[in-house]
Amino acid sequence: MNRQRAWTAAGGTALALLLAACSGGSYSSGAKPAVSKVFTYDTYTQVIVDGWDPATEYSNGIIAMSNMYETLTRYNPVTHAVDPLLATSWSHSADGLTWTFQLRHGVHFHTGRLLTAQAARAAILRTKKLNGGAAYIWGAVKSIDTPGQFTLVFHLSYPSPLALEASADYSAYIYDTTAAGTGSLTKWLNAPHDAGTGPYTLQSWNNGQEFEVVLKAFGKYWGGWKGQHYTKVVFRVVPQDTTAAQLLRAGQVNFVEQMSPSMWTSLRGATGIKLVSAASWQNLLAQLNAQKLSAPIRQAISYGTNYAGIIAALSGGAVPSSGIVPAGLFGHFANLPGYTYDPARAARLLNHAGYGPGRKRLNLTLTYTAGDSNEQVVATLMKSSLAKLNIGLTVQPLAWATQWSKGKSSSASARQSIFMEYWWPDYADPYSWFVNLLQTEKAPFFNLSYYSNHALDQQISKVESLVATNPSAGSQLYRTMQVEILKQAPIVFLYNSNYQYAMTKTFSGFQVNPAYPNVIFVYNLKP
Amino acid sequence: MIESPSITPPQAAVPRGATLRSGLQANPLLAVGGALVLLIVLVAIFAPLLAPWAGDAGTATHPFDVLHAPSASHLFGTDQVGRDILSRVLFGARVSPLIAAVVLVIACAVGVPLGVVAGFAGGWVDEAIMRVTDVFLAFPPLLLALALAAVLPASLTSVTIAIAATWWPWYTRLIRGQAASVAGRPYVEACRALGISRLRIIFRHILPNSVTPLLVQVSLDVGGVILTASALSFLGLGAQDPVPDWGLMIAEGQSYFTPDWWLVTFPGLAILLTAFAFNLLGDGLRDLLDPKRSFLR
Amino acid sequence: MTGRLAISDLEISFGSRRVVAITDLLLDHGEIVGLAGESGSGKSMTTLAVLGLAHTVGATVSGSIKLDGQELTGLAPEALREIRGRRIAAIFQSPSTAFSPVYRVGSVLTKAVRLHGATKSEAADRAAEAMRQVLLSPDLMRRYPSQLSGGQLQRVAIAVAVALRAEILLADEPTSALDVTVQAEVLDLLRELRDSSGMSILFISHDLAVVAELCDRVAVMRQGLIVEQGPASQVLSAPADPYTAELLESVPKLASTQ
Amino acid sequence: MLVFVARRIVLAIGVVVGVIIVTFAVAHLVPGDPAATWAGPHASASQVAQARKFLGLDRPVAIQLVSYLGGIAAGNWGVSIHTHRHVLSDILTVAPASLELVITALLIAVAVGIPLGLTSARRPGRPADQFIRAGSILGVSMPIFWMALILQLIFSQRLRLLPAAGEYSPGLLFTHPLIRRTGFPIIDALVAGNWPMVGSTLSHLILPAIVVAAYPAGLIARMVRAQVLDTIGDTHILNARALGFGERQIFGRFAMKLAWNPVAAAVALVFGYSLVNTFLVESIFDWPGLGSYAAASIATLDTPAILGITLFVAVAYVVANLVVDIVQAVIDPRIRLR
Repeated sequence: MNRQRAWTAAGGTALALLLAACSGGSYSSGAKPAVSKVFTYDTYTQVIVDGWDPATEYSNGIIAMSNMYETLTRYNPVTHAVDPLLATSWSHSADGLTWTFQLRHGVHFHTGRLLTAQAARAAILRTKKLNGGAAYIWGAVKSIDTPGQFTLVFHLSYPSPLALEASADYSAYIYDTTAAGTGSLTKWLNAPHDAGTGPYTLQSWNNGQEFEVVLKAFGKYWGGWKGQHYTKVVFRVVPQDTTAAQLLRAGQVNFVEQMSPSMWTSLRGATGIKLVSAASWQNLLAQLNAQKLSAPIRQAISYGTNYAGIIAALSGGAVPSSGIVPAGLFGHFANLPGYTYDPARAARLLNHAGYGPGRKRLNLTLTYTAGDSNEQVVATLMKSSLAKLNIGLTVQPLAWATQWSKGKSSSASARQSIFMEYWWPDYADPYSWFVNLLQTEKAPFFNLSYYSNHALDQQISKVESLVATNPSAGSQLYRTMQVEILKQAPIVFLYNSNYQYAMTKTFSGFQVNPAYPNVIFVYNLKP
Repeated sequence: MIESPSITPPQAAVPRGATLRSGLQANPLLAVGGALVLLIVLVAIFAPLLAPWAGDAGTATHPFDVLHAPSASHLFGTDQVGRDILSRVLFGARVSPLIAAVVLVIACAVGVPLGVVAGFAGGWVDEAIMRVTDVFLAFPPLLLALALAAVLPASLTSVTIAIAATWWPWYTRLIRGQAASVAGRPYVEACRALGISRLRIIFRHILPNSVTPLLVQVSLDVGGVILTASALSFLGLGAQDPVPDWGLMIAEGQSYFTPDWWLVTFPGLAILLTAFAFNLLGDGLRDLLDPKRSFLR
Repeated sequence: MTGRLAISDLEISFGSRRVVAITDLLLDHGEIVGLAGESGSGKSMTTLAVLGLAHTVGATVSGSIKLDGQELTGLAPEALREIRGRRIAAIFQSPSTAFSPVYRVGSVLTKAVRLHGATKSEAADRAAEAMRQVLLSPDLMRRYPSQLSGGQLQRVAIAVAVALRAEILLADEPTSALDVTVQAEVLDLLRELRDSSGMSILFISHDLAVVAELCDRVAVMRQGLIVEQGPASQVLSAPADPYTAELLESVPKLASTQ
Repeated sequence: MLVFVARRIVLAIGVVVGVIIVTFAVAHLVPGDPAATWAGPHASASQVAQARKFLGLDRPVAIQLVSYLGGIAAGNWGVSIHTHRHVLSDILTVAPASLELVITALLIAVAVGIPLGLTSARRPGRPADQFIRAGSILGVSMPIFWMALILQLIFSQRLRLLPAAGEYSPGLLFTHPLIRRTGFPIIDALVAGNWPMVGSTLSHLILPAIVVAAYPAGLIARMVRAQVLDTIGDTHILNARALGFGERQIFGRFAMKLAWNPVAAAVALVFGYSLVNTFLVESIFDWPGLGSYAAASIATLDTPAILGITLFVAVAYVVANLVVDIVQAVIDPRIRLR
């Protein structure tokens, strides 16, 4: 389970979507749409970091790729269920071990090939074999049959919510594995080319340049080009959110996806600009080094953190968390026994351990991802409130790669005491938090609390099967686990992020979908 | 009575060794620079008394008062965690000027002995030292400091080391020139012939002659070091929060500055004023003590 | 007696410090007048005052300097510029620094001629002609100052005055930086110029031997004041002022020339 | 003259070799294991060992240095950890934008600095002189990253007079696309007669160029003033005055002719400084040049890229100094004839 978190880890600054309607654009591929419209997505960092392979992409590439590739199903944030996409219907056996998907007819890959069950099977098997990105979503799949041209049958080794997993934002894309002929598909994809079924196809990629990715409409898209759609999508890299805001005001940028709360607030009332605030499935966590810090000290740190202050300082960018699972997701409970800022109680806990005011000074290090202004604010506030408890917190902003290497260091003494990072799920399910952050790891990977709890491990290993067969029991198990985790305090749940979008009023059809963070399905917008 | 005429051009109306007072009269900018430097030093010393919220220069935060615009209670406004910017700017007078002082002391401690050895020993020793110096001088100062600071862990110590490592060659070159010219003078030759020890010649003759140009150069360099250190902090390679470093304050404030301009404006003014003050002073001292010294070093 | 250049009641000061006070000094047509004195006695300041350039070194001038009866002090800068070079030329002590090191000597020469109203070809002709007059090959005009000897440079300086057809030449220690043989050649050249073109020369020198050899009349300066003036032979053989006598005593060569 | 140029070139090559050695030494100061960084966070021990071998880090330091020198000479400047492309090709892609910015800034600096320096030297000590001197010292005291932010705030955010960022308006990319020939947008647009693009690039260039010009302008004004004052008492200036030349010519021609030389040296110096200053300014103005690349490399700790840029700028600086040495020899016969 590899997860490159460079993207959202640095997600505090600007991520802007630029939408430039423009009549002079040329269009030359398949059926001609009535009007040529350009949609430009403006981001603070490079869109594609790892390459163009839809099987292994595990970074901000999905911003572009989700418009080029499609999945079998797509999560609907309104109904809290999955909708048909490439699959038009599906069903599963009573034991949850056999899943049958009917594929949409008349869908073509950008290579021209027709989407068939065989093609879909080959794509899923390749993704599973490469085992990059979030390929673990196919982890339960034992084998895939194709009894008909458009019928996919999955045989699972344990019950799993496959229709939900098939909507994942990573590693769930269906693509043409024969696109490169006899050559290496990975090489061909990274040239770059694309082999998806989505509404847009790659026009150009200028790595490291401001106008990084340009997509054009795919003429044979199964949804067709009747009605109003953008026909061109441009991904533009603008590192400064002040600049992005300026471009938005000037009407050059039509969508700023993430910026500092004060910047976002300052746009309120600006003519032609619409602000949208929506709960995300992303939360900010401080993983406490359980090998260095005993449970009472971890609890003391949890009591010594000024949650209300953090949320106030981020003025609208953050909402209080309750347990691990953000609101809107299965397994979320609003009334879990959590922590509030209580310095007196924190001091008592520390005193028992020989630290705290008037006792020995406790010196800790905290690492966060450099360049993220929200993390910077939180780190400063934590340092400030912990200082009152005679805890000396050394705050180190590090490039993500450095921060993570330090966390994974084979020498325990080289690791940080507190690791701050964002987490969000790969599909609409809370499992990701538990399995990645809290299950015992021989060598640290994402469990950067280095926390090990045998009973919890056992619960984690059975929770997804339980959810698939007995949802209410599964839900209850999620509650039980969260209560235990809050008691043991290996992680401080700082807040849940709020999306603060700003956009021009020149298009409609925009919908927040927290299952696909920062992705805009441009085809659905009406210019 | 008629005095003897002089057709010395007027720009040299303040000849070398003129009294400080007449120098100040002829060069009001020197007086302004000196006064500003004095002011900055006083602010640095008395920052705890002057700052209305002294704790804000340390770990104190006020999360419910973030990003307040300048007002009577916070003359420069508050930052992203509610700290009083005025207090932090005042305490900042203790950070970069101090870095500059340490950097210049290290640079002199390394550069001056090397320069003396090169100038006094001559021959291949001189050649070797000066070629190494040439290589270091082939980097624009900020560039090498930046490369060094980027590969070292981000801290004030790294910044100090990185800048000092790029600054010493200037002093080696300066002192070498002085030492070589003094070493060639007849009385030094005579001292050598008389068997007077080298160290004694160095301390009695070479170093005293180098004090004035060194002093002028150091005073000219303070502003440059402050700007370099601020630039490195701005790039996140230097001081870390909550150190009230002006460059860091600008870097942090950059995310907020479009609506909340005061986060960036005041720390930047402090850098400008400080660098300006030291440059005025250095420039004036150069005119006064060592008018032939070029700006190009 | 009226002269071409008449200085009277001239006072030159730096602020409140008076450095020169000359009651009267005359330079008649075709005459060579020596202005002698120790260095620092105010001779060079007098030259600058006559050129109207005393202000460039921060000095103020009062009194009267008349050229053919025209008052020069207080004249507008533009009018003065037309007189400078064109009617009153000057050569200075150190020929090696008298020319900008980054210009070819001929370029300064022709530029100066053109400045005073000559066309390009006219200027080139006059410059070459002047070079020949000072016994230099016009080819040398293509050289930079560092490629010419001190004597050659001083001749070029004189050539500038010749080419400009200056009426008055202020020669400020023109031979002091030269060695003896070259010195004699330059003095010959000056004398010849006076004889051929009637140029009046104010010859400034601390060296009474040279003054005696060249000048018709002599004025001796000391601390900004003229202590004695008169025909060269008279002043130098029977000095009235003790300072002149003192100066003469310090010149052993004079005995041999007499 | 030829001997002079040849000697300068040999000296410059020696310095460049030294610069490469210093860069190599800095590369070896990096804490942590570059092989591990290269192999990426998911790498196994054997992958790291493979990366070490691939990067040649398993060989003795002296051998590594020799192969590094050879690699630099052959154009192999290493591969960026961030972009996974050759550092030199990355640098060559972004360098034209920075050169355009720096050269424009230096032209502004010379155009502003020289007249100011001359005006200042005309009446030394007078109010105009003091004012210009204070202004030029203010220029060299400017924290330019701050100046960039403030100018952006005033001229684009508040007054909306100039574009905030970018190299040209993105909309033009579709109506008047820029055909890249030289990599310099203005030149490419001019060559193609693409006037809307020329206007757009120029208006985007103004703010960053002014910011980068602040230091050079201050320095050049001070240089010119000092040099002219140094010359103005010389006999040849007195001589020129005695020949009747006016003050304008005395300063602008005779005195300035001698000041060109140190001004040229100053331009070479500030060329190097300004290239480094783009590291502070370009990311603010979203200018897609060396500085933005450097800032991104620093943010991601992309050591090969950081060292590649360091080397590139240092070599550019050495070359600029070499060019100025030669230009000086052309301007000033004293150097040439030595």
